[in-house]
Amino acid sequence: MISKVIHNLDEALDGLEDNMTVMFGGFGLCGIPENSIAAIRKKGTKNLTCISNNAGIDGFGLGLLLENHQIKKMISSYVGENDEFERQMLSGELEVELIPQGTLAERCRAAGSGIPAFFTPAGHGTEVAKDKEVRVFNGKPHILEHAFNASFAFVKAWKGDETGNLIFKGTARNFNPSMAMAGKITVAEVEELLPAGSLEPNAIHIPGVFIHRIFKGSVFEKRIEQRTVSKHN
Amino acid sequence: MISKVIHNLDEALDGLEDNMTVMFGGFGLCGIPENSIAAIRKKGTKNLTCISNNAGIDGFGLGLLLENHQIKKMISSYVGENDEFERQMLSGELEVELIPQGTLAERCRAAGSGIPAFFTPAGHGTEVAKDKEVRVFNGKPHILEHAFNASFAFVKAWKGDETGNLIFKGTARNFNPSMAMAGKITVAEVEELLPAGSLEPNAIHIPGVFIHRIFKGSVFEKRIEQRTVSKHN
Amino acid sequence: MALDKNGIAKRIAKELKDGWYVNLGIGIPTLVANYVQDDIKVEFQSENGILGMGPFPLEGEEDADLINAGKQTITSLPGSSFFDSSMSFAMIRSKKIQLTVLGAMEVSDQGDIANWKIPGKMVKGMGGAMDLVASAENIIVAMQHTNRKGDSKLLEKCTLPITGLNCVKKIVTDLAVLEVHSELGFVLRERAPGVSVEEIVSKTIGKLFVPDNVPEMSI
Amino acid sequence: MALDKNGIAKRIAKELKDGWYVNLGIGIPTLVANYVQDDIKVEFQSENGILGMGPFPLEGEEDADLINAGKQTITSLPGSSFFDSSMSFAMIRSKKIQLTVLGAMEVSDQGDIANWKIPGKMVKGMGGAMDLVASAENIIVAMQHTNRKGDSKLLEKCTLPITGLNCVKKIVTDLAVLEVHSELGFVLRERAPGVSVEEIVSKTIGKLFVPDNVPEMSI
Repeated sequence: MISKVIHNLDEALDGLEDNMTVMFGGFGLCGIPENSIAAIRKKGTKNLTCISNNAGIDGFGLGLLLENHQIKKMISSYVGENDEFERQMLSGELEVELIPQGTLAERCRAAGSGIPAFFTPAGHGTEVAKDKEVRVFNGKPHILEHAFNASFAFVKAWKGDETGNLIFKGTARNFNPSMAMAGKITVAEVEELLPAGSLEPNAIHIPGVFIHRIFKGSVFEKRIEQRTVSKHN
Repeated sequence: MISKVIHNLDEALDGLEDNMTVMFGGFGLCGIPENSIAAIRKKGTKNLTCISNNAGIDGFGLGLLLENHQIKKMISSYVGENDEFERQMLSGELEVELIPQGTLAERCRAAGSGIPAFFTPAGHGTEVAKDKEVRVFNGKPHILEHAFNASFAFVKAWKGDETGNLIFKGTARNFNPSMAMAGKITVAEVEELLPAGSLEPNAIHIPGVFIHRIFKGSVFEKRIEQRTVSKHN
Repeated sequence: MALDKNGIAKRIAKELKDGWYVNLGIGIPTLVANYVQDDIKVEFQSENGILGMGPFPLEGEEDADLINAGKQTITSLPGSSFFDSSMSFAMIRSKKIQLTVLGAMEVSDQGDIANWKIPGKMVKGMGGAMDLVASAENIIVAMQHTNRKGDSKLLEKCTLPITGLNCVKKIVTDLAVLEVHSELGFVLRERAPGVSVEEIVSKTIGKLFVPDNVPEMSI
Repeated sequence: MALDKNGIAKRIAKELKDGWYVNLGIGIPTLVANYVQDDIKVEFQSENGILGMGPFPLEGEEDADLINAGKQTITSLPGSSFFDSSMSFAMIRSKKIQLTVLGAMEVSDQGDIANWKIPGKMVKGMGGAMDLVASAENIIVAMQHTNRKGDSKLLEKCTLPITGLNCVKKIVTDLAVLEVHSELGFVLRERAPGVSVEEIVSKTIGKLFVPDNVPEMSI
């Protein structure tokens, strides 16, 4: 019988082609699909349009794809902390579309929910609203935003089971659930991959129906971007 | 300091007035806020517009408010199994608005998400689409649906904590989370009410920010509508 | 001989493919779960909030917090998950459910379906049917070929209020298996054992295309 | 004497009310969490997906899976919850967060705010700021009264690209506390200790209303 569990990364990327639009879960470096990113770098797929809240840092996260010139366009809410990104953007090599973070999340959730478009107040009166339909609800202007359309979504979860059910940990959840719902093909990498029936059905964040391929990541480096600590007394 | 935990049902219903629009979680008799319904019956609030997937049965669930003539209008997706309901509807005492179940859920979720309107394919070409805006996305017609506007939402959860965090059990979850997000005032009744910090933060279905009042229900009768069983071998 | 309800369910079960997620409506569709072939695995979704629905519980093990969309007590299988209504219809509208099986009062030769309301009778509501038919890419209707008065339920145009337009792909009745094609209308694919093409033709009002060869169903 | 960053944060902390949910932006706003009064309880939300955010972890206890919207390692307090980004902005847009504190490059006397983009400089993006200012009913801006060149940041009209229109309710700067009124523009409510009304007037370009009595802040 068909299994969603894959055992090598070639299988995970099967069908991924140049010029595709691809989603990546994560916020900063937290909860990013490290293993899938490494595999895409190795595969060398080019001209990708990447939907991801951030663009990684030099040498890690999506920074790895940027420095390998695999990304044509970034669709993000915030893209600091990356010299190579800045260089490519200023030189015109890299196209960048900036989107309010909540709108970014909701456009993913909409894609995974069969909602083609929705109204949100975010961005009204700003350049984000340019050429968008404006409509007033309850006396307040809103703009019409559309669901994304992504061929692949790569997400990272804490625990997963063979049927694709996912559980996330802490703030590493972030964009992963909405993007998991949104991908035409969704590939989940997990820290722990368990047999069906191992996860408490009430505790599952994303039901397996949304997940097409799942694998246990071999490495989770989990770099910390801003290590802030309190002093011991 | 302010506490969300309330100790008597009068407090739970404080501010509930005649003619208000009120949401009730539950699917059939599964996961309904039994204790709040009993309290509203006792309080006698009249002319309520009730948003609830179903309308209870004779003598239980919203049937208790129907037989006491407290409901002016039902907004539901399915309303069978209730003689008193049928009598009131056919006699014109009770107004009924039927809405596709997914649209009902999404209009609750939209209300709790600050999304005033969205497009859905459900109901296109049917009487549900009457007087609604139609727009084609990806070659397929969709209709524009609006967020609900409810003064109160009454929901039932399995476990809750003092800060209002909620966890639901099995299919008793149903409409409760979306409605919990949607109420201007949301009242949650729970089977177990625990101190803050007792619930696993990753396992919480609805964060306490959406919950205004919470109490431990004194009785959970949990009637079964259709008892279906398999035979022992 | 015309199929009984279980026969219809058995025939539909043959449409299931390994790895599919399936939503079964109330009535005959529910019976389909009893006839899943051994060599495939399908997961049943119930739109009130479960994936991985199992059979009815053993007597005494009923859980009021665990029901299906027909409000029947059920069980959950290993690998199941629970979720809320908005998530449930999110997966339905975003076409993650590979097959939807539901009953109908009428189907048109354009694939329109009417199954929620009879004017003059107490209206109970559409439940999740309108969401399902509006989004599902693969809808099989399970129904009797004719109504109690003997009138065809396969029409040129539905006379009852519509549940959804141009959505039904296949119909399995007590008499036949038919596909819906945009040009040809109903296409007769299989006959119930012992049922003649003539009987099916005589009981079908909508545009019907009869291929040269219409085999008997194997069930 | 003009307030330092901690002084601004302390003054803003006095605005917090018992039971509020509060979102703090990056920079000065983050410092507000250090000055919550003992007799109230507020819960801090970070839009990347936590309610009940606590202080930075002790050295050696950092968790890469637990950060705030500034990507700093944090802790969670009893009663906290984690959720995904769509849920996080659901609560923001549906006005469940009673107070939003954020920095700004410019504020207009109509309550417009610009804080995300300087033409000609590398644009990093608006993050969650546009969603926050579009929905929050109670926005306090924490900023210096003037920029590094000494020019006022309180203007008639923002010159930089807008983050949101008509949304700022209150501004706490190193020099003053001001409210934004639709008719009167900036209304001077409090002066920093030792700062004169004249100095504030001279450093404010937008329409400024000065009531008869402008007390010194008590911090």
